[in-house]
Amino acid sequence: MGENILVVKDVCKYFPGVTALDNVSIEVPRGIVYGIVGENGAGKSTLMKILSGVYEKDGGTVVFNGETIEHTTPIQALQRGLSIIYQEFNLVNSMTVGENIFLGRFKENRGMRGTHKKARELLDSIGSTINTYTMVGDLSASEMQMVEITKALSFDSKLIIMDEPSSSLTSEELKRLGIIINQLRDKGISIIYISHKLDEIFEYCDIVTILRDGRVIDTKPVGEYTRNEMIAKMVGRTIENEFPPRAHFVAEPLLEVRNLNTKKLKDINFTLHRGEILGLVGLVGAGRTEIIRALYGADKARGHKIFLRGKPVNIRNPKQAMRAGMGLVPEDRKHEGLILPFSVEGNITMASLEALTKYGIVNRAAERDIAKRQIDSLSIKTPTQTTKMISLSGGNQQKCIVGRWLEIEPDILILDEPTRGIDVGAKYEIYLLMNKIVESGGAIIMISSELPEVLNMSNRVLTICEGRITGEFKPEESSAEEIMERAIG
Amino acid sequence: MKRDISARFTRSLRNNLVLVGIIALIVVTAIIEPKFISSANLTNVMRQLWPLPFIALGMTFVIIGGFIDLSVVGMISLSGVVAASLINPLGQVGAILSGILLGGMMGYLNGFVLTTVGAMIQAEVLFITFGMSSIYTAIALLLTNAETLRIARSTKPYNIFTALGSGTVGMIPVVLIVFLVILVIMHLFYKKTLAGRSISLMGGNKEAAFLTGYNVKRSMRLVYTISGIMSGMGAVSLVSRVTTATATSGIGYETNAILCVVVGGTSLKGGKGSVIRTMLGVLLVVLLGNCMNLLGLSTFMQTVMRGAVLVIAIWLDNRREL
Amino acid sequence: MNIKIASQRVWGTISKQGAVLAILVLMIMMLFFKTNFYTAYNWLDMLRSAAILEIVAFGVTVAVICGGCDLSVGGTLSFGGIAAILLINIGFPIWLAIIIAVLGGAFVGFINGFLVVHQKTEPFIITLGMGMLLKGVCQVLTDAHPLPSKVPAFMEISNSKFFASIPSLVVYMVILFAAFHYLMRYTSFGRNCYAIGGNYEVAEYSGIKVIPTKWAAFIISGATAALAGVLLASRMNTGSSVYGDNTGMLVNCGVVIGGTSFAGGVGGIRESFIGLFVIQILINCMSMLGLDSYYQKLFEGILIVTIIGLDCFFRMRKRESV
Amino acid sequence: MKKLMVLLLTMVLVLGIVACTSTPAEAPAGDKQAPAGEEQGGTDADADKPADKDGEVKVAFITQSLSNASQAYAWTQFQKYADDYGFTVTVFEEDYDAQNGVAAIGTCIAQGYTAICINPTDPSAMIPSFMEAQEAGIIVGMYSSEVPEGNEKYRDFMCGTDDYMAGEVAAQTLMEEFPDGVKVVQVGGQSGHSAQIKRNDGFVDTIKDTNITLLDSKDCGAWASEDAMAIMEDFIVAYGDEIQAVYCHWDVGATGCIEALKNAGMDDVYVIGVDGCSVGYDQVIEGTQALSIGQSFSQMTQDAFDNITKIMKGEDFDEVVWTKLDIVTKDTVNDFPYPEW
Repeated sequence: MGENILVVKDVCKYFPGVTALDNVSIEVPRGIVYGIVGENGAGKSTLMKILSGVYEKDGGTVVFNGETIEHTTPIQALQRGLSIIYQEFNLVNSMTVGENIFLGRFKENRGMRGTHKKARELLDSIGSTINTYTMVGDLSASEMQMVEITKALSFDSKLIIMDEPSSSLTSEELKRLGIIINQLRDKGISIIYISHKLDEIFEYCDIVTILRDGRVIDTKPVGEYTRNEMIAKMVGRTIENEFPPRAHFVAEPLLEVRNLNTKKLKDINFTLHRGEILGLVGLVGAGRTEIIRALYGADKARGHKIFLRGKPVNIRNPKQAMRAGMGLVPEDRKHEGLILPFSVEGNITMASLEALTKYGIVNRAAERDIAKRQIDSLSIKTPTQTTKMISLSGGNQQKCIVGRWLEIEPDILILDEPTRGIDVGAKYEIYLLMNKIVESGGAIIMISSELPEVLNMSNRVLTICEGRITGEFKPEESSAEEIMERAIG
Repeated sequence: MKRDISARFTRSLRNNLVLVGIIALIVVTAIIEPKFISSANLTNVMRQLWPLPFIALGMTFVIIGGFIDLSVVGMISLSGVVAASLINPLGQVGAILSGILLGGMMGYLNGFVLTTVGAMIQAEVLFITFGMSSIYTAIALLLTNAETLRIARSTKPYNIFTALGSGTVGMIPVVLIVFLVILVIMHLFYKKTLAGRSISLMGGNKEAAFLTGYNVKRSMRLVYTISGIMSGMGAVSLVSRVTTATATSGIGYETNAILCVVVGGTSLKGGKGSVIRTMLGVLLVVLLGNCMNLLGLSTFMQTVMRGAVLVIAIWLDNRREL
Repeated sequence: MNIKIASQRVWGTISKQGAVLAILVLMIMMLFFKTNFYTAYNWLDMLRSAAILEIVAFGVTVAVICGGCDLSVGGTLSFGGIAAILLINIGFPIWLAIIIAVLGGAFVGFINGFLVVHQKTEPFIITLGMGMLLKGVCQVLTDAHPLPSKVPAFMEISNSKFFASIPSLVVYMVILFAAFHYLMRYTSFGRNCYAIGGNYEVAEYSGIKVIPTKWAAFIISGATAALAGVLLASRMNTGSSVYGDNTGMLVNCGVVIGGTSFAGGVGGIRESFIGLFVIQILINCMSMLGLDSYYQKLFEGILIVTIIGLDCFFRMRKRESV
Repeated sequence: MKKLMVLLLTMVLVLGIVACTSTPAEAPAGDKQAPAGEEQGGTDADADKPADKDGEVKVAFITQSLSNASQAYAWTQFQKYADDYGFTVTVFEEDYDAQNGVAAIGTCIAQGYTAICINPTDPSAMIPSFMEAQEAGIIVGMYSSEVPEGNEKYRDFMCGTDDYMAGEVAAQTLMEEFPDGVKVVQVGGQSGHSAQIKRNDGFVDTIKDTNITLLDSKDCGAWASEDAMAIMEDFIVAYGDEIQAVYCHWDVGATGCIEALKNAGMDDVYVIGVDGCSVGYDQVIEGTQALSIGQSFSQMTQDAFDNITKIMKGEDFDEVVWTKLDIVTKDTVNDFPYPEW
């Protein structure tokens, strides 16, 4: 037992309708870099949140440094020596580096001067030259990461978990991170390294676990894996009847986007055909949502041209986009899609009120029919039409939003993470819906972090990496690994 | 089955707490002070009610839209002063209309400033409308040099003006009839028209409304224009009742209006709310004031009571689940 | 702290803050007018009349940095003064009366804290309501009459002069400025406040006792406002419910003008001092030039709308720049 | 970018201030003291007029608020008589908040004023500032208001009508009018204001153990006729026809009472108001108001200026000057000049 810093046995975690973790067991020895690989939604961050005390586990045991831990709060985990570096750093931008490192523990260092002195020592110990008095807000991404690592060291952590550490680093900064990881390993500190980027996994990690759909697929020393084997295990889900047969209604080009450029996006050009499902694949933060928000007029992008059925069309805001026949199911359901205190009916008929108004008066009766029709056709499980949206399940809420757009029969429907946090049953219904839309002559742009979903539903796939389109594939003809390769870049 | 009835009863009770409050208040005060339900006192209450309902009506729309409007103080003063001083040049009907029109223009200016500056959260809106209010009050002070304008001094006839304020048709004050007409119009506007619905959608979730094609900035300007028009009408009704207009006549109406709206049951979070319930709030607040007057409590005790009721109402409103 | 960082930060604050620029320009303007603006007496008098608002601003800044705000300080200010004088007039020793008055202010802060922090209510309107309630309480306590203090020694506190020329109020202000600056910059309580305002979740996860700290911030805000009220009452030798009238709004606006934003975690005592001083220097310039108070109210409104408007405008531009 | 915008803002602000000070002040309430360059009023040539060190006698008139019509009229009198005495006069307003009065005195000291005539919202709050003004050698005169007893040494002189006397006169005329007793209600001015307290005490002390019964008395929140009207309406509800007479502390308030009485259809009520302003005169002429007790502000201003000139010349002067009251009734209304305020 001595040589394992962390033993996780049969840990489970259930969210309404979704099994996030299903009997996960891992053992992390001391002083090694332990890689965890898996797609979005495979359960990686849920596991980390349980270890750090943000979530409660629903079953199984966690033994850290020989001590079984029942339930813990973030600060207790830190004090025990287990610290986490999240993808978007947990730092206070308006405070100095020294203060961030010793946040909440100023008394121990007898005031600010002691704090900054200690911070200086720790920063020197990992060879960083950052001044402890600079504001964290003014630091670069890699400097912020240094601060997070130093913060972990300030708790003399025995285990540091890094969630997607390389997502915002340049290759040169990545090398420096590698050096530091090796230094930590030599000091006997073990590191859990979570990442998509396989070449980092191969370079730094000693043992690697592959997670998929909340289950551990395989745990082996990194040497015994081949790259393709790892990707296959990450991606290769046996596709029983999880997806309906792909729809084949691709017809003439409908929408064309020419040289879309913003701070984040670099000359995006693509066309969308009538009856086609176009999938956008890429890592988190690659710029997929930015593309559709610029297209839809939600963000103020300039200088790009949009052609609808060949004719140039001017889309400056969502209203013009809707006039041009577009609809958007946003990524963040709670903040951008739903009005939780409102009734199911109110949420469904939101987009089609304008069509129902004559001389400025909204036709209430027609509104009720619309809501009823959508609830029946999408089989939304809700006690009455006027129950509040907040009391519905995730799947039903999503169906309401999709129903909101189906009502105005858009030519182009943009779906941003349509099935995130939804149970498998509801997912299947949404897939059927998508096919029905495409069948009746509409077109769909779909963004999803679940590779199998995109590959099985789309007629064509574009891979996006760091704001650029890096590849175009036909899912039938190319393998998941090929596409994944381009998406990772 | 029994548990279900009691659940529905408590829920309906909680929803129209205001109605219960009003009835309880009337019963209790009638017992203690029989003069309370005498016709003289009721007409007195009817008369002292104004211009609060107008301002509360305007404020309801602003709060349903998810914002707040502290500039009513300045708008009431300036519209009232302008209306009173324009009786001579424009005649009384022209004066009344110009007062209301000026209110609307000031409301639109508020909306315009807030949208161009891109004020979204409660803090920004609160302070900018407070700033606009002191600007309008200052202009009113400059125009009248802080003197009291009396309608009686104007040469042109002003009978319609005063009739609007204190005239009565049978037992019912004229201004009440005018107000009820406006109340019905605004209620229908809110419930039935697209513009009305877009205000409540904006209040519910600004980003969702924007993404479903609603022009949030236009709704914001509309809401503040309504508040301006209502302040104009309130100012005219106040001036016609008191036959004088001063540059400080609007003081205190903004907190009272918010009190009526929140006590009525419209949530400060925006989205849900109703104009009718605010009127019940107005009735409760005024009856509370009147009953305390008759019980001999000093006017200052009323301010304490109003402050306490406002704080408790906001606290309960915040705890009420969505 | 090495020189490069220090100079960088000083220049950062100046450039970020319109307030400092506003002061410089006003001072340059006054060069052209033959007024006694640049006399020692005028500057000391300006500092003294700014002292009360500055002390209140110190307390409010603590609450704003924690991500809240406190519009009830106007009511607490007059309440503190009245409470002190009431106690002194019935024979309490002066120091005991002052302590009890400050504890009264702390209790008001405690209630504010309970409503805003523990019950998680939106702080703006509820502290506005609390301010109204306190004004009512003050009016009831003094029956809206000014309450003269019967003990002449009480007047000495604020009207005495140190080293024959520096008014005592200015000295108290400087002492409190130093104390609050130290509290917010060098003590763990202060840094925790910045952390809570900057990023509530991170503060909570790092083991900072979030609820008690933010609650304490409101208690400090209430206590400081009451202390300022006592000093004001001593300066005026009377307590009156009129003194705190639009103090709440003015101080909170001044704090924002200084650069402490409502998002929390930004700004500080220094910034708020400058913010309040802008308002004071504006008032002083205008009264020096013989402008009557209507113009002062007009320019106060314009100042608030433009500076807070600019603040929102730049935040919107940052939000929408793609 | 932000710095540029802020610079722009402050320039606009500065231009705004400069613009309104240099424009020739055409504001109706008479001109304000223009900045130094533009001399105001008569030339300063005649030697005997005592002048301040830079040849200018600056007198400040500090009042509760010019929205109170009597104060606005007093200010016009200050300007009218300023030339005869060679004074330059400025007005400062308190807006019913003593803090502004203190700030005004501070500015006067800073600007080196010769004398201050003050009608404060709250005299006891001014005492510390009076001390400071006297230290700076400024003449402090109370105008139609008095400091609390025992503090007389903090002001040089006091001239004004005795509000207490106004209350007495109101009570006496009631006794003459209704020899066999009358029921009266009192609508007080802004509660806590020195004029309100004295006009109430004068009235109540005089009618004690006489056949005049005071049904009820209530004060207003401010000198606004709207408040007086609301109180009168409550009195009518409470007492109805028992009310035979109304004693209102100021004519503009009497307008509110008359309005309330008219709405209630009670028109034979004996209404008394104080101030003797144009509103009071109109209502006496219309007959809706029986008596208006006038204070003559022009006389009061001349008394004040006389005292200031005597003090500057070092002659002895009487500390307290009572200005006589005008009793304006239906038959004596044309003995008095029609007031301009």
